[in-house]
Amino acid sequence: MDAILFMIFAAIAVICGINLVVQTHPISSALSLVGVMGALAALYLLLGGEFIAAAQLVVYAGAIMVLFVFVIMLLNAGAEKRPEIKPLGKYLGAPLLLVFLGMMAYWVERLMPPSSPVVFGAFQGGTAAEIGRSLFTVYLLPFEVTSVLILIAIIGAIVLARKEVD
Amino acid sequence: MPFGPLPAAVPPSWYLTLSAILFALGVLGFLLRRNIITVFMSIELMLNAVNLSFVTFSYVLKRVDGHIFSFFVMVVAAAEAAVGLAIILTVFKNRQTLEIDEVSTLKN
Amino acid sequence: MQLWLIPVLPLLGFLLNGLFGKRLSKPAINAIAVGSVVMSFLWVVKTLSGLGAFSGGLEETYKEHTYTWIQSGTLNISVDFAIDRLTAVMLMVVTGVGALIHIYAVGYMAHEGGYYRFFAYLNLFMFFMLILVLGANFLLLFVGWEGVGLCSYLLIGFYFLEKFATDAGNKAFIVNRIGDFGFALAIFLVGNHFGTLDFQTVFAQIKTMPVEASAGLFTAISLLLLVGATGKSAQIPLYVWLPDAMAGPTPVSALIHAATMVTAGVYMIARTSQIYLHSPWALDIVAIVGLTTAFVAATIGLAQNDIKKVFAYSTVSQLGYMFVGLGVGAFSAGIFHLMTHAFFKALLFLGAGSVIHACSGEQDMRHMGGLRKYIPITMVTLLCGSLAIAGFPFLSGAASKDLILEAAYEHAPWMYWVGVFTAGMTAFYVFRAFFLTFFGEYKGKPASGHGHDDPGHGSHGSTHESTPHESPAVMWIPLVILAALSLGGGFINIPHFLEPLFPAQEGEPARWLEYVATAAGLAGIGIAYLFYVVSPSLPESLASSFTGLYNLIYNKYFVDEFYDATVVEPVVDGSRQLLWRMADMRVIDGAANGIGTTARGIGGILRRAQSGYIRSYAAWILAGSILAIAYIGFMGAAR
Amino acid sequence: MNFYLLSLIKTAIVVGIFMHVLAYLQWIERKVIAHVQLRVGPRRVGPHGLLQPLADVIKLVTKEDILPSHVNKVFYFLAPFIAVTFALISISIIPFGPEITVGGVRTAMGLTDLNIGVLFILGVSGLGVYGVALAGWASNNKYALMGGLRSSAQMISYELPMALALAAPLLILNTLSLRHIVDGQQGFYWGFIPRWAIFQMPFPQIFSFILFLIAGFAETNRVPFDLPEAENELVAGFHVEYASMKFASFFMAEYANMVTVSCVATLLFLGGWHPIFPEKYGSGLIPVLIFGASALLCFFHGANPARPFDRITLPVFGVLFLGAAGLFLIPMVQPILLPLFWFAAKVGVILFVFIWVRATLPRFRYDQLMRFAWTFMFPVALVNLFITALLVALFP
Repeated sequence: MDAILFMIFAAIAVICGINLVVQTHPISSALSLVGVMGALAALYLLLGGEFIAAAQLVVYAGAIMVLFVFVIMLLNAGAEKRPEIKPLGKYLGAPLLLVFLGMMAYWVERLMPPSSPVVFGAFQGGTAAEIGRSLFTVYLLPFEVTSVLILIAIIGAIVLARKEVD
Repeated sequence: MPFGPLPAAVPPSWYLTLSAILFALGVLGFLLRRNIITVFMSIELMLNAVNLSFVTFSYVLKRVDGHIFSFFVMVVAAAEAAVGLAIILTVFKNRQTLEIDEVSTLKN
Repeated sequence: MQLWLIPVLPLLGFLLNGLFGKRLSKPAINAIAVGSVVMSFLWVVKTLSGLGAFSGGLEETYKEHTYTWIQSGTLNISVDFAIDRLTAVMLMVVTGVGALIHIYAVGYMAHEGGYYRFFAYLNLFMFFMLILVLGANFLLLFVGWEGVGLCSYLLIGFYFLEKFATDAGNKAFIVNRIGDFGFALAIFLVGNHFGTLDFQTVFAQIKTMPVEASAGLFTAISLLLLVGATGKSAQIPLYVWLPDAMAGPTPVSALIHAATMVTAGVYMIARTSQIYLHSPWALDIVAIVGLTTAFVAATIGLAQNDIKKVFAYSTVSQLGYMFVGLGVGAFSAGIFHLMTHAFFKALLFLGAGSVIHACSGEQDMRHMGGLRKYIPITMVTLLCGSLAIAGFPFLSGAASKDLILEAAYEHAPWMYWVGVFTAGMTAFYVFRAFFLTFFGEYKGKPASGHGHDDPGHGSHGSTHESTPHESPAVMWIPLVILAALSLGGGFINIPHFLEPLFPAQEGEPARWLEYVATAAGLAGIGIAYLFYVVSPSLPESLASSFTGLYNLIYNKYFVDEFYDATVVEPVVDGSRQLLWRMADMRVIDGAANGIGTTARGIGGILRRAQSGYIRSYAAWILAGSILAIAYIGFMGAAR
Repeated sequence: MNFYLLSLIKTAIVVGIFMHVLAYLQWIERKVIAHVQLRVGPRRVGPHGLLQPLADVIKLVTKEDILPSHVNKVFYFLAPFIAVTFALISISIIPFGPEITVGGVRTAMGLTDLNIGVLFILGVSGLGVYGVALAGWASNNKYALMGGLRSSAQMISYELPMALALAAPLLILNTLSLRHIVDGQQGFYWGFIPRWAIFQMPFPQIFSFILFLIAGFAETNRVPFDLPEAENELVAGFHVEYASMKFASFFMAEYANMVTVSCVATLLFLGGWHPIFPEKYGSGLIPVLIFGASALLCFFHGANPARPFDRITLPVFGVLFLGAAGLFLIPMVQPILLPLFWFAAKVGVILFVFIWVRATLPRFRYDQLMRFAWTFMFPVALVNLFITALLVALFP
């Protein structure tokens, strides 16, 4: 069952990812990215990260991507013309990328310590309680710092995007 | 990866491989696309891929830290999206284009 | 006990005033500056009473570790503050007199520009001075030492628009550098031989060391320390900066160049007395230097016309006395004199400031006179100060000075006689100043010379009527307090207080020594009265009959000119010709330009990689990361 | 019993009921608004227009499905499905009652229960915006685009106060699972004040309840926040280009969202299926009384009818109501029915508020909408959350 679920969502993720790259219209890419995120949320659930899954939905799919879609619609950005790829990229890029992937897969397989296969519910540490506990004890300082970061981002966004009065 | 009859449950390394694939796709998008927004989304894709590997590792190590990290990644991504989109808006306001190559004032 | 609080309070004052002083109102600045110093004074009192210093306690050194500063190898220097009885005396003097002078300055500087700057510097000075006094190791002492030097430089050059002020500042700074150089060398020697800079450990080791074996080392250290001391405490040959330092505002002269900073050298020698005691003849040199300085400075003081200059030279000469005290082994007497001198010399300077204030910036005594009817309070207080310094019986000056002279007699009679003669001269020139200022009739040119000597008063002189006027209460109240101290300060039995550190002299000295010294002082006063009140024509005739001698003294033995010719000129030329033309322009600039051109060349090649396309950059990053991952992977696969 | 089979059965029941509720919710809305405006409302189709929803459905299905030529096909088709899907998903984790035993099978009322139920609901409702936004964008029509833009901005803006308002009671009940949340609101203070979140110490969550309701209005694009479909500015807003079943599915989504919001409000603030006062004071008889009273009312109006056929229909309703009342008297079904009744009652009240507000209030202007969200809702929610956290920390 776990394997099947993994396969399904992995397939969704990969397909949506490819779609993101090949689609010419930004909004299609955005939607496919949302698909990727949804699939990843499901995978997080499989991995026992229920809080992260929910956060993925709320933060990424629910807020960030909506923002993207909003901006795309606001700018009413049309489809881009197909990029003319430089010969270097054309003849070197894709093979390089494949080599890269191959190496990654190989070494991941090779170097991963032999560990038990992923079974749903085998890891219960990802509950909201656990996350909250370590977020407010061990990682308190980073947490506060990120809050400051968010504040800065808000101010920066406002300053950048506001219309000049004059 | 060993092919053949599908096992009942997949090893964590498959998740890592998946995240590698997604990351590569993100890189591809970043390299190939010319629309700033799409490029930006490719970056988000890469971030997501990294998150996946974080969560996987925290599954393998049976520790919650990976989740924390990906949580932070999300937060940073949110901030980044806010600022980045604001920047994109301003760029568009000033240049009426989203073509990333036409915004290459750095050149020369 | 929170010793660290004592120096930190003025530091806070400095930070507040220095950072926000521009935006603060004058009352706020006063509150911060004075308040911080007063608070630290109160804290000192509380700490000392807590340590039982007033009730015969504090036999042992009380030490407090704040934090470890330098930790390298075996060398371990930490910021420790220590209080023993010596430090207690210094603390009381520094914070007490400092607080009084701060209060005084509020009135004195009321019309100055850069008000907040002045008080910020003053507070900073207090901070460093307290560090100097409290520091429990050589390095901390040195930090304070340099800090007070810096502040003195800043404050001498306070009227930085005036060339002579900045020159005086530079002079003080450079001359002090020489002394600090010696001090630094001494510290290196100590650290090298004892492996630590902490006073207690060093002295403990010294007690166990064989004297004759390591006499050379001790002599070297103590002489180098002496060099530092002469620099800071304006002893021959490095005293030249102090008279010029009078270019600073008068409270500064009182606080830094009379009461506290210049006594740092004395304090330092007393602090390191162990080293001196273990060196066969270093102390004699200290005594001789002190005696010479006392004598020479006194003679110069005879002929000065600028009231502040007079007191400056008297400061030098009194410091000389302290050195004599130290040199003849009567450390407690030296410290005692340090304290009393702090009182009456601060009083004298503040009084002089009040006089200058009254005369709207006039500093030349020849343009004063007859002020006693205008500024009675100042006159009375100044009289107390003058009597004290002149060694009038039972006053503070007499008590400490007699102790020093007696010890000098024990050591070598001729020193005693020179000292007595100097005492006479001291009495003479101090009262010369006094009579010139307050007796006779007012010779001030109305509304003239406003602040041309003390430029800071240019602004405020014009705001006043040209007839002398008494200073505000905020100025004369500190005067009164200081006057009381200089009258009664002699009855504070410092030598007894310091006995745990410096055992008392054995044997009761002969009484007649005191009488002779006192007589000398009274004689000086008498002569001054004769010269400047009874028959004011006498000095001119005397000066004309001894023209050569008079000019020699009047021009301060041409020491400045001598130094210019021997030291300054060669250095300047050398640096101009050799360092600037050769080293700097040829070697250094050439190297710099060469590097620049090479860098530009390489950059010209590399910039082709900068296509300006984010994408290409990303491609490079990708390639690099792929290589990195491949490398890591192979490494990992290899294991 | 087999897990999958059980789940299938439950899903069938829930979805069936839910769909009918949605269909009839519209009828109720029309009726209520009609009466508010002193009209009669639909009454042609069936007695009192009870068959009106059926007629509507038939009409919508059989209408011609217009496909404008200039739209972006994919998203034009996708949008309604996204909207309705995400609207319906969240019902899957809403518990309607306690665990019950039916025919020896012990199971919980409600499809499932997540440990992160509240977060799940937030996430799903956040995804719901895509339907509207995409519809607006894909229609390639300036009114629709404006509607889409507005709705996406509005939903993002109002999700913050919503989440903050939800966080406050969670602090008190400290769990994210809806079922546990309801369990945490069991019991009574001094025997008669229910320990619902809006009453619960240390800080009654009345403010966050109100905030949540307001934000819910905005999230569901209901009056006074129905900017995306503001008829008199944007014709019909984001669904101006939609016809027949696609159009209907947007409405379904809207009503489903309404029901979801009402359910969540009930579960988080109104103590879910817990009665309003204890059993021992006879709260079990409330439904009987209500149904009985309405039955008597029907009989009375049947006796002296306003319209000729009321003489037949109203008594029939009366009989039905009596039957319902009697049903609540049977002890063995009470444990099943009473919680359902209370839950339904509370949800119904909130839904009625929705309709009532729609019939009463005018529409915000867009800038007012945004300013309200950011300068009123957000700070108030923050302060409320802060106070709650403080009190919870002080009196654990």
